[in-house]
Amino acid sequence: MAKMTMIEAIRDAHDVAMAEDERVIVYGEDVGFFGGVFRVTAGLQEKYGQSRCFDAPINESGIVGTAIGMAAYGLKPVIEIQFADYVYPAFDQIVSEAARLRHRSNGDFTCPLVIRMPTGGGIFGGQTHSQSPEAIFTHVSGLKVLIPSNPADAKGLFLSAVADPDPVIFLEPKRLYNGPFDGHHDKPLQSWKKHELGEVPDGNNAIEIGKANITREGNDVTVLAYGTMVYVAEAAAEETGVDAEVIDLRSLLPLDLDTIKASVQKTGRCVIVHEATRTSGFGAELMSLVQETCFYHLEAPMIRVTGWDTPYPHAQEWEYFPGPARVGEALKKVMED
Amino acid sequence: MAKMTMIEAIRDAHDVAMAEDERVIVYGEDVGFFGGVFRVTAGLQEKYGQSRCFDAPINESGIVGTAIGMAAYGLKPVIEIQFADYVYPAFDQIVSEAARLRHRSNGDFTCPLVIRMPTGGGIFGGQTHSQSPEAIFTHVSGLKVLIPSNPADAKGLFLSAVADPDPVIFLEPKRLYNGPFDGHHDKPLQSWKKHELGEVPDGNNAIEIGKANITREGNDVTVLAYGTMVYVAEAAAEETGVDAEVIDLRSLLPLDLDTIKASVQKTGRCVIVHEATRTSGFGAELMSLVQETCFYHLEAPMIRVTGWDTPYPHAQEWEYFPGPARVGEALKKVMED
Amino acid sequence: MTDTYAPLSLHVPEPGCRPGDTPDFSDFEIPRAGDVKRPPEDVDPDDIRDMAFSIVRVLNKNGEAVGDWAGALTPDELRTGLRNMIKLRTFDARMQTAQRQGKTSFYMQHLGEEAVSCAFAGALKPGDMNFPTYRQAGLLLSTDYPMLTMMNQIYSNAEDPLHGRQLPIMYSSKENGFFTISGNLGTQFLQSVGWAMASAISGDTKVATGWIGDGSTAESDFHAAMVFASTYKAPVVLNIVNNQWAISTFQGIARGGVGTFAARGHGFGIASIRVDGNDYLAVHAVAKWATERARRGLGPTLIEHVTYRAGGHSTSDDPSAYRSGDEAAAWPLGDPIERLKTHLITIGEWSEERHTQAEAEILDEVVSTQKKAEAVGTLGDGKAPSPRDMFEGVYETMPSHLIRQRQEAGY
Amino acid sequence: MTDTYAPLSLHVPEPGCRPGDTPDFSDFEIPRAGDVKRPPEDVDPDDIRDMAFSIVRVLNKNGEAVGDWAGALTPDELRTGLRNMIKLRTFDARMQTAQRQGKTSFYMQHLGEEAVSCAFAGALKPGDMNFPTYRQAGLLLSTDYPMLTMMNQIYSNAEDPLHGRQLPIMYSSKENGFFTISGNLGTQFLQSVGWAMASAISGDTKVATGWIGDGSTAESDFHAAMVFASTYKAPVVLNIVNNQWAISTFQGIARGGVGTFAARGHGFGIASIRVDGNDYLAVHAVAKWATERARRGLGPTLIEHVTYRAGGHSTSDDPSAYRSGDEAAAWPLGDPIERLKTHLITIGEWSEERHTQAEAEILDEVVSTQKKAEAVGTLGDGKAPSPRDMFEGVYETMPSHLIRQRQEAGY
Ligand SMILES: Cc1ncc(C[n+]2csc(CCOP(=O)(O)OP(=O)(O)O)c2C)c(N)n1
Ligand SMILES: Cc1ncc(C[n+]2csc(CCOP(=O)(O)OP(=O)(O)O)c2C)c(N)n1
Ligand SMILES: [Mg+2]
Ligand SMILES: [Mg+2]
Repeated sequence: MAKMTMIEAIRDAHDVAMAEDERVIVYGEDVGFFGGVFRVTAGLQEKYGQSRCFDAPINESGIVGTAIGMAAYGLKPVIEIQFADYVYPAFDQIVSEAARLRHRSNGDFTCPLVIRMPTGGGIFGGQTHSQSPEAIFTHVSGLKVLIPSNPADAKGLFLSAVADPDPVIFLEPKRLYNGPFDGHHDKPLQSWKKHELGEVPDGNNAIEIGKANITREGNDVTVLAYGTMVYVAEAAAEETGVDAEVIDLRSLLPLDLDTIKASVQKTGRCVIVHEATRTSGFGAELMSLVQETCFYHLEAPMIRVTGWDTPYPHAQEWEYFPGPARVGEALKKVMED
Repeated sequence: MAKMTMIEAIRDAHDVAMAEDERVIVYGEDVGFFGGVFRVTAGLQEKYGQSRCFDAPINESGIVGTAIGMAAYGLKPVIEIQFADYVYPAFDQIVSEAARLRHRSNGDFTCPLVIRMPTGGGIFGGQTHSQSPEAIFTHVSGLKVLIPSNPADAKGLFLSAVADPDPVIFLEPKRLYNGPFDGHHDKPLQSWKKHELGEVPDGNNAIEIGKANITREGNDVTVLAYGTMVYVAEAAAEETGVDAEVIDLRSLLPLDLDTIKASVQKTGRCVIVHEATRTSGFGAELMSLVQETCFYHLEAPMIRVTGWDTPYPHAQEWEYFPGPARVGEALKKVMED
Repeated sequence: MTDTYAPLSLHVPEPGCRPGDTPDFSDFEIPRAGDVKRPPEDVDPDDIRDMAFSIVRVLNKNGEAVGDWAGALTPDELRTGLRNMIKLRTFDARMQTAQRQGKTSFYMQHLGEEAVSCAFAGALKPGDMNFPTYRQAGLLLSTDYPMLTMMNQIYSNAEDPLHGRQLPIMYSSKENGFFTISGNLGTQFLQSVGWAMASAISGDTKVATGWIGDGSTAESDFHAAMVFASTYKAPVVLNIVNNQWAISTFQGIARGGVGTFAARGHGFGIASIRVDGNDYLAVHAVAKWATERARRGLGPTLIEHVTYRAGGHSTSDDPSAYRSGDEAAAWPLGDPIERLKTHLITIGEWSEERHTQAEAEILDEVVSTQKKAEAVGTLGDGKAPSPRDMFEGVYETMPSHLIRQRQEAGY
Repeated sequence: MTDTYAPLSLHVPEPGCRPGDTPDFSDFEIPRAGDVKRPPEDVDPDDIRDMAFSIVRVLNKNGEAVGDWAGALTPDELRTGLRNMIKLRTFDARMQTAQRQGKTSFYMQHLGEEAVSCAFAGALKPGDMNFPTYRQAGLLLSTDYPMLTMMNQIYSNAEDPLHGRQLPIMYSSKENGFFTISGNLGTQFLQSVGWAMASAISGDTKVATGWIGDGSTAESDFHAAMVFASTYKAPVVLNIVNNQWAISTFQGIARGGVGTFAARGHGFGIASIRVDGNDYLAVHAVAKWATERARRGLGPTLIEHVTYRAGGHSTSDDPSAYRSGDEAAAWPLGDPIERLKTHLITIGEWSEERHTQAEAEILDEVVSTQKKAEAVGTLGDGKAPSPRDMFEGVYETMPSHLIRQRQEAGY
């Protein structure tokens, strides 16, 4: 066990994966010599050489497209999209190619590929460094979509993603890269360096894909959250005193519906939280699954607390970001309904 | 009034729009001399000249990106993506640019742009000529998303899309291009030519964006559908004898929530139908909105009838496509629950 | 300079000839066979920029092989090439008809372009990987891959190796170096570069080939492929098949200005060559040169195969609506099968009789294989792959939500 | 040819110099000022292919303007240019510091590249439209656009014309021909072509300029822009600002092989030119030439501005982690402000004293403007635009779901 930031944990996970399997190849914009704009891959080029960790030209489709070719060859590419906001140019390669290679060739060619990207807001990054595009990936059959909320999960899920035989979208909540892990993210100009770190197991602590984690037990309402919002939900529960059960989904696709069902059937109430815009966000799928499977247990309408249906703003960041106050109101409301 | 196929109706709508406003510019792959692979734009180049209707290079991002520039200049481009399955290379220009231009420049630059694309399955087009990507566009703030189900609506909605000051995704259900309009689409190799046509008003019959259409009144269950699925839903209602109210949404974003609410509050039951894959499909948003706004009126769990979470298959087309049999079962089930 | 300017207007390129016009290829500069010299494989790409503006040709008007790109193939190899091209053309004709008869949904043929994929196939080694478009089936048919399996795929029948999931002709065979075809243009051109990078990363000696049509060079992944191939000197041969037409649009819509497709390589320092795509010997020689460069770590090559799509784009279109029906006959580079046949006869290694006999044998083989395939099933005759197959293979292990959906579907 | 091959390996380009190394630009070929001739605007792009491999330069080592690209600007115009560049540099320095002081979230400066946008601005006419990246503020600052408004935008304060929606420096001014900046690389390079096509479609005489960085030429929209610009001969000037670095990656990662960025135009038949980006006179002359070509319907021009990013990529990075701190000083094309100053002094139109005075005046102006802006507010000081502004302007008319959300948010 070591104390680490999420960045350090993901870096450590790369190190473990690259040491274990020489087919693991890491690249992306600024990923090689410099070690990535968030320094996730720092030191890897030096340790594993230029042909296993290198800089890529600024072409996201090119990064994903070449990685698909590498995966088809038999390597295990792990690539970084510098910000999730920049994944759209690669969308065709992900949706039309990576996700369907196995199916359309009946397993003749496969695509074991990890596409990492910093996601979410809270760093005053404006509309091009803050988005949460997870929902659109969950609409694409053939992908898996993971999003850790703490350093240990980040490492463990990353290792499972690398071991997975299919393409995995690995979303890294950048607001958590260096903490805080306390749900009070709205201190924009405060240094990231001063927060408590997470305990991370040594070696290969692979965490099974598709298992949610109940981070706070409770009886009155189930809160479904992931990434940064897990801490917001916990803070809201503390502050309102509502006896909320907080589920950190960790894996959006495949989804741990059993854990969700069991919890909602126990509590009878459900609040869903995410940073992404509301309409057709992943909250819609969650709410639908809960209504389909827990209809007779529900005692009040479920509530979504989300980013608004606007581009991610710059100055109004904390009005956009679903903070503890907004989640707290939803908790109170769902209890009153 | 004239009898038309949907193709003819959209062509007629182009003609009306181009005659009325010389800022309307039409282009896309094979759209000019040839008149489009579905012949929607046939005759327009001859009538309006090469600088108002022309062929584009095969680069979807290029088509959308240049159209954004034209719209910013002050023209009203109407562009065709040959199949909705090919829109992904243009996704960045649509999401990051067209959708946000007005907001990020505070109205200094705007983007009145219509992006047309044939959508949906039922023509044995396999995984690259059959997809229904509407959900991902509804997740993008700043876009409008329309999908007509009959020739008159196609014309009327198209004209409103062209008049709209913001970017509109205009989805054309290709299975309806030439009919049939009877919900029995599973006769793959039958000629398209033999089906009844639709009545289409002459001139400018613009239909307001954001208004749903109740195509079948009923008291027992509300069916939310759009495009090809409207006919499937009607056929299923006829065949099962369930007294279903079928709502043709026509506009997914903005959505006519009032009509939906009124209907579900009347029937207490709801079935949602679409061709797209289920997870994070637009059905999830619809189901969520209904549960948020009609919770206390619901008498049974809502049901989604959708394409499966697989790539769109070739040989198994009719097992994938949500036909009247599957929708009928859902109607019966929701009545029993 | 003046301060008053005339109003601008949009320039929209037009092909030389539309339906009703008389085809005129007199602007099309064709060097004589043998004129373009063969540089050593380790040539500096900068020193052969002129090759992107000329055309490598081996077979002259009289059917002789001339110049220093000639001489690489034995008569036996040439006869095999000829047979492969005839086979491809025969196969195409039968399958095109089968589609018209409603036995499948869709077909795309190679008419006039058979040399490109058939001649290239001979330059590859086992383990190399092609990333073809839908119009390079010669890369597969020239190997030992069973024609019957190709037909089963086209019919989406119970023995279709892809279980009915893919459109007809979207074959896949890892073993035969044929990457699963995508319906999305350009995507695989780029993937070929990644595969080649992987070969280099792994210290392998295999090479990849990427394929793209003239119209599809406009796609962005063409550019991405050039950027990555040049940056990492990937062992890849990037092939543009310039058959003059996309669907209804001629190559000028994709090409613009006065450049050539091959010249796209110059901004990247990539060795770039144009070749007579209807000249089996020239295509083979250039393919050999380029694969050799790749395999020796000398970097990527961009090849523009100059050819002509003599048939429709696919079974879904009728070319007479957008181009002159006489254009194919007027195409100055002739027919690849005729040209190789003439060459073999000229060098005394073939005859009209042997040719007629070969055609008959091949037709027999294709027809009898077709019968076998149709006995297994054709699209829509009920003997299709199971709907269950649609749910399989989305992931290696089926996740629970898909199992639930499969059960809901009743399979 | 041999049948045994050595294992392949991946080639990863490396810059000449990393932290700790001594910069060495001796490989960088720089023609003498005046050497590259000025062709007429209606030259056939094919006839000037060599210009993509050379560099247009006007100012020589002694500060004299030489060759046939010289002579376009009056001393007054040159002094205005000098003042604009000083203003931009001063503005940058103050805003960079303001960001360090926590008054805003982010900043990007132009250090070393001021000539590119400032000199280009002078070649444009009212109504022309620039599609800049984040590093061409000289196109705006050289117009009558108020510096105060730019600062208000940077501070996202209550008078920010963009209402706090955009990151700092993502200005927009239709009136001043400055298209709303995007954080997504390359997208706008392409949009400029569409704007230019619209001008041509409308029979207008306005031209567009597109801008992209060396690193961003790798993006696919670069290619799309070239394809559309060449196909329709759009009245656009496409500018690549090659400042040698992307973020931590040098231009070799984007460029590959031995090509130049300008040579990317050759495959499209686009007129392509390289220019000394630190030479105000050369940039202006080439800009004039290219905009004139566009305005006269002679088609697009691709310009590679060869310059050097002397500062960090943005306030988010520290260049000493990936390149030598001495590189900027070793950069052989010098500093644009110094060079123009020397030229003006050489021709007797400027002096050290006037320069010092100008610097002081400009600093005063910038500082007093900054005070005004800060009086309105800085980021996070509470005097921000209303949260209501976040909901406005997503559409022209707010749809009901957004009204509901705005109400839910309490604004
Ligand atoms: C991304 C994408 N856009 C559009 C299409 C539709 N389409 C299929 S083939 C084709 C023309 C391709 O022409 P070319 O590249 O010259 O290849 P050829 O058919 O001549 O071999 C088009 C536009 C597609 N398949 N994928
Ligand atoms: C689509 C996209 N990918 C990545 C980025 C992140 N990014 C911002 S600037 C930059 C480097 C750009 O370098 P260059 O084009 O040379 O421009 P310069 O900063 O040197 O002016 C990168 C990678 C982005 N903004 N957009
Ligand atoms: Mg073609
Ligand atoms: Mg740069």
